[in-house]
Amino acid sequence: MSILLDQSNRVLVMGVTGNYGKFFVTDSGGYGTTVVAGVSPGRGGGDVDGVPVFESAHAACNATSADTAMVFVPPHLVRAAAIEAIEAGCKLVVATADEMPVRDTIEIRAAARANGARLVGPNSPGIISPGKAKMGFMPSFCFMRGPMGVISRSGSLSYEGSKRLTVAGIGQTTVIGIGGDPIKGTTAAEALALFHADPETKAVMYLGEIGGTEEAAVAEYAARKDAKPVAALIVGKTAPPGKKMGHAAALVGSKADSHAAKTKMLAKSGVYVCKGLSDLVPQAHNALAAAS
Amino acid sequence: MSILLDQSNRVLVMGVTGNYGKFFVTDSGGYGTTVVAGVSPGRGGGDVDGVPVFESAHAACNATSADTAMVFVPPHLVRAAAIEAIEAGCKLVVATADEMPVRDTIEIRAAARANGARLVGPNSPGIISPGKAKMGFMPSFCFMRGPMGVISRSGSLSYEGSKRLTVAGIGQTTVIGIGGDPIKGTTAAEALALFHADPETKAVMYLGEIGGTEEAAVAEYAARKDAKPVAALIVGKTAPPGKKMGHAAALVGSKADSHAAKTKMLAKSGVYVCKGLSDLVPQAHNALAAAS
Amino acid sequence: MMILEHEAKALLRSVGVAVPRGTLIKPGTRAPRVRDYPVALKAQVRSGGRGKQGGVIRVDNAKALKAAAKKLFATSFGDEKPEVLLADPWLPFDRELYLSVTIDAAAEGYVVLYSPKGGIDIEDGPKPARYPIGAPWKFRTHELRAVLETVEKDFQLRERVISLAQRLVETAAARDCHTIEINPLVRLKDGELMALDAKIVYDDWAHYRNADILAQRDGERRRADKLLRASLEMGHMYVKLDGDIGLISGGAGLTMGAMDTIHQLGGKPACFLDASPGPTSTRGYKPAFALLDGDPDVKVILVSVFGGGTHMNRVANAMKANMATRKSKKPVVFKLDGTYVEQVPGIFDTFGAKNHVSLEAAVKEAIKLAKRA
Amino acid sequence: MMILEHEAKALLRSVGVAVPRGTLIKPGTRAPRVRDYPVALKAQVRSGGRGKQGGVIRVDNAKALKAAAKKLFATSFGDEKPEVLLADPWLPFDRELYLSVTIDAAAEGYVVLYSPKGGIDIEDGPKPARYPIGAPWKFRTHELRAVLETVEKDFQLRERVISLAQRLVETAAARDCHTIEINPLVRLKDGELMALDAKIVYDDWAHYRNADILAQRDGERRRADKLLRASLEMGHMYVKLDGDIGLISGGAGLTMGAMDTIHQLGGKPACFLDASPGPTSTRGYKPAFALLDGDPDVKVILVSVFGGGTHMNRVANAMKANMATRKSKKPVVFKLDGTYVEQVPGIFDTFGAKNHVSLEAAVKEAIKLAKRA
Repeated sequence: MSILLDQSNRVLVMGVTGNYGKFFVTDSGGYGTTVVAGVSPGRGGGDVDGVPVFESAHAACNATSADTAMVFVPPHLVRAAAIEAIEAGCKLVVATADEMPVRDTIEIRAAARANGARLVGPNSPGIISPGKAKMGFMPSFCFMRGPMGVISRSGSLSYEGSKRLTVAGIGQTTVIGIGGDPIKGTTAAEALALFHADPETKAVMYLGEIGGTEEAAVAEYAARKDAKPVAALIVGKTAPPGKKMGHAAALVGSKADSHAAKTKMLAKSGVYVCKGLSDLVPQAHNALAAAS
Repeated sequence: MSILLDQSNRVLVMGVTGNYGKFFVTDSGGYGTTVVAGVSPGRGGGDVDGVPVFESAHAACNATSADTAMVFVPPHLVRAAAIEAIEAGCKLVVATADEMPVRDTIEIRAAARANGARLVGPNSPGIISPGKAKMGFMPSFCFMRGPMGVISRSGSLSYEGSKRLTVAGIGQTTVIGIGGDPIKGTTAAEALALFHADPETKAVMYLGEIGGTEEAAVAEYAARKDAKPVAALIVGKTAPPGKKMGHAAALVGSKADSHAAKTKMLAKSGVYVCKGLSDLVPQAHNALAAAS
Repeated sequence: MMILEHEAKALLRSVGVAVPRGTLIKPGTRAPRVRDYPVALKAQVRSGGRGKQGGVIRVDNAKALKAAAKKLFATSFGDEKPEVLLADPWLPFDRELYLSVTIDAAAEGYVVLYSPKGGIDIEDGPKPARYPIGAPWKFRTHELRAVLETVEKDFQLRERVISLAQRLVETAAARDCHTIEINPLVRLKDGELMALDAKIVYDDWAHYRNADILAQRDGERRRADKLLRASLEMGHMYVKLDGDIGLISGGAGLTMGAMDTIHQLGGKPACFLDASPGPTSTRGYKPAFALLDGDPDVKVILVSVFGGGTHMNRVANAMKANMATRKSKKPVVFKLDGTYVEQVPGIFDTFGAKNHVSLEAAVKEAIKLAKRA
Repeated sequence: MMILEHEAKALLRSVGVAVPRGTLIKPGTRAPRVRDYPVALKAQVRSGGRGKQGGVIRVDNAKALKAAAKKLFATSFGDEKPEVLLADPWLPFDRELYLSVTIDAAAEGYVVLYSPKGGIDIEDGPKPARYPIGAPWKFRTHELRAVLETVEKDFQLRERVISLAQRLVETAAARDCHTIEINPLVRLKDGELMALDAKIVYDDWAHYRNADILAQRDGERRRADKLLRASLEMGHMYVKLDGDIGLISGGAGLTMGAMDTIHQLGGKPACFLDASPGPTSTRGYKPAFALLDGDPDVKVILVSVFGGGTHMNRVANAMKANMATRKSKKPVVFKLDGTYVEQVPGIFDTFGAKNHVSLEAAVKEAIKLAKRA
């Protein structure tokens, strides 16, 4: 099994006629993702690589029973497209866009909550269940099917981390990019709960950063008696305090946000903390060993 | 019968320890209104004229089964108090305050809709079911029980109009002040629907003004085949266009807002239109005569 | 309250809406900083219908600008002379649209209005398309898109209008505006939308959470003369009319009812004056008397109050105190009714005043006195 | 981005929050318009901990003001010298509180934080009370009241705090602020609350709907030197560090991962430079190279990119074009991986570059080259 995504998701692409939308249809379709529809207001009636284009998410969902949406529109339009997909009935919406105002994400989350839907992202690589389906632009060769759930706050780091696991023979149930923004459609805590419930996931690799409070949730989960083993890499050891490191959430504001505080807290909760990228595979092995 | 209010409403007074709140407890309690509780944060535990004071609407409703709220707090706090009462379970909330930002009223209406509650007001005299109960400061001697429903956009005009009816021997089922603001908790259309459903109400007197779109709803109702007879007085014949006459909604913006357009539209729909205050009683008689 | 076009445009610019880069011209400015001609020279007034009254002049050079400015500063629009002019660049566009956000009782909140043909004749054209929203956070681009689908065929333009409408709704809510109207909204040659004109009506009562509104209210008072200012500062609402019976009343509805009754019985009201928002004390009514006593057009004062929460014993005592210190000899007619009205005759007796029982009787008396004056 | 205290106070004043009537003092001002002493003279800087670093001086007369201003203008706070000072009246107050609104993942949106004891030691005290709101329209005064019931015993003060908190939440949403922090919020002798200090962090990405944010971003770029400005205008994110290995990377996480790897293997990163927001073209990377080539502290450049939507053939071609026109002789080490990485070696061969397969190998090479330089 996997979490959130497999071949059974019927995917609708919001903004399907843009460059990203078109590439996604071809790339993820080739990977196995079931892409059933696209939306592009004013351009309904056509198709993109065989996928029919509709005027609205409502029309698309009615015609194709789409239940999952991938959003590829400019940052200032993501809120509109995501909420449209949610209110048309999509239960999972993935938004990879960065440069989104955080208030927009808050509004999407509120709409998702009101409609029993889930947002993944924004400012995230998306989500991939290796060998089944992907929602995003991850380089497919970095991933393979296996027992480890991966949660990442950063896109490129999730590629780097997953490739290291794959090369070492450790496959993944699902790799979920929760994104680098301070408000997330799906938090680390929520992703952990999903992996916890997934029987195929034996252990979890968490790729985190300085700043924010996600890591506290990881420690909290790891401290549970019934927790699956968790390994974690926290980047930003060499980042100076008080400076924003790209991600809006990657800023050491208070002492609890620092690399030292986070790794200490995680280790204390029984997390296999990686000393750096080079230590990722050994700690993943440790976590998996603890699972058996 | 009557609409919305009688002795069975269990009334909670928000802001009960202020001057208005205290006067209301005594005055309306003396009239017959069932006042069961008051709220004044920081002053819970005491009482006002025998009515217990609570820290919150939630506590008050739990303890007294209050289902109706009268709001007497300064204009900038009305939104908070009204929404608190609605979310504590009150199904009818009356707010008489003027000087309220219209966005606040919009938010109260949204909360009322989400909770199946009704707001009356703001900027309204409130509501009185003569001989039963009153929510507001209406001078009781102006009203008496009888067959006419009264809807008014203005407070003092509702007193003047009702007193004329009472002196002429025409009693009222309920007199509802819908208020002079552009966004109303209860619109004329909604008040008409309530009177339409009330078997004791034989005819309706509508006291309107220039500006706004309420009168269109009155005409629409009157044009129905099953409508009860409606009489109406529209004030503001001598008001110049483009000037706000006190009420934020009393401004002739487009041609449809003018006195001439409104009276013409009402007369065309079969409304007994009063030529002025002096013509109020004759038209009320006409409406009642048509009802039998 | 309505703000001036250039103020409305500044607000729109602050929320990322494209507006022309105009130049403000004050009276007496010798060399306005206008570099590129032609410009649209626009009288900054609050009254509507400015365009049809010649309040916008196309100007092609500095000399013509001077002449046009002189002319506009000398023109009255309604009862208003412009205090400032706006010189906007004259921009070529290929479409004129209408877009506004306002509040609407039936919508239970905000509503978006759009017409694919904007301009000064908007009132005479077909009704704009209407998207009712309610609470501002209920705005949905896909709902507006569905409303506009048959109204605006150009889908690229439509998408721009939808984004702009969302911005306007958020701005109306955030800045407590009753109305934000852009007419015309134009499409420039490059496809971008721009607000060539803008009308914003603020919510007066949000002054405590919006310093702009407070400043506008203060400006309104500053522009008023001394007597009116005192009344406005008491919270009174006043509109001057062209008659001779000065009316001090309470409540907008009854005030208009009294005005209409004066008219019907053959008199002419001198004003709308709703004194109910002020304190029902000597202090509260004093500026109202001063204002009407100081107005040479007013021949008689009619006090018509019907109070619920306003107690008539207090009002009667306030009248007594005011009459005692008042210097004007203009006659005053009273019609008080409402809570504790039974105490009024006793109080009135102490200073020889009479309280009329019916509005009609009071109005007839006032008309008689006005004719006699 | 954080704005300066006086800018934050101006924003708060515009939404009706009481702030001191302060005076801005620019360098070289001979006679600041300060009338009443004492005043608190405050360095306007973005770095935290200003109070503990002597950035606020009580001044009792004009002469002392001059001396204190000179001193503050000459002081560095973090890496920042004040460009302007704020002289606020020194106000007597009887309580110091802490109130902020910020965004919080667990709250799914906004959260209100309150502490009955504010001031510069807030971080060391007990954690503030926390009211999670989520979407701004879900704020409820009665919910905040319940949170504060046991925290703030003075109920009159509590009610004022609740009203203020609501204003701050509405403002944070309306103006796209990540954080509005008032510390200290003080109670004056008359019971009124006033923001003696204020910190506002804007949401950078809302620049298209908030002209203030756009202006702040432009100011940030204006303050940067020419080389950095070009990189910022490309959308790059840059933080200078004290090492010698210049890092051009993509994605915040991997950039930090590379920085940490450099450190772990014995080197020192010269910067955080995330070039992923810019275009993956020659144009996109050019300013990044120019910036690091122009920095004398940088001895070697490490390009580490792992792309998904960013295609490696395009990046490799961009590197080729940049290397061809580049004048600097600083060595460059490459580690590209991701979509279409299989095309990289072919492209790199054409200009004699090598693509490292592992980050560790690339970092070791960079450290070696840095030591040699």
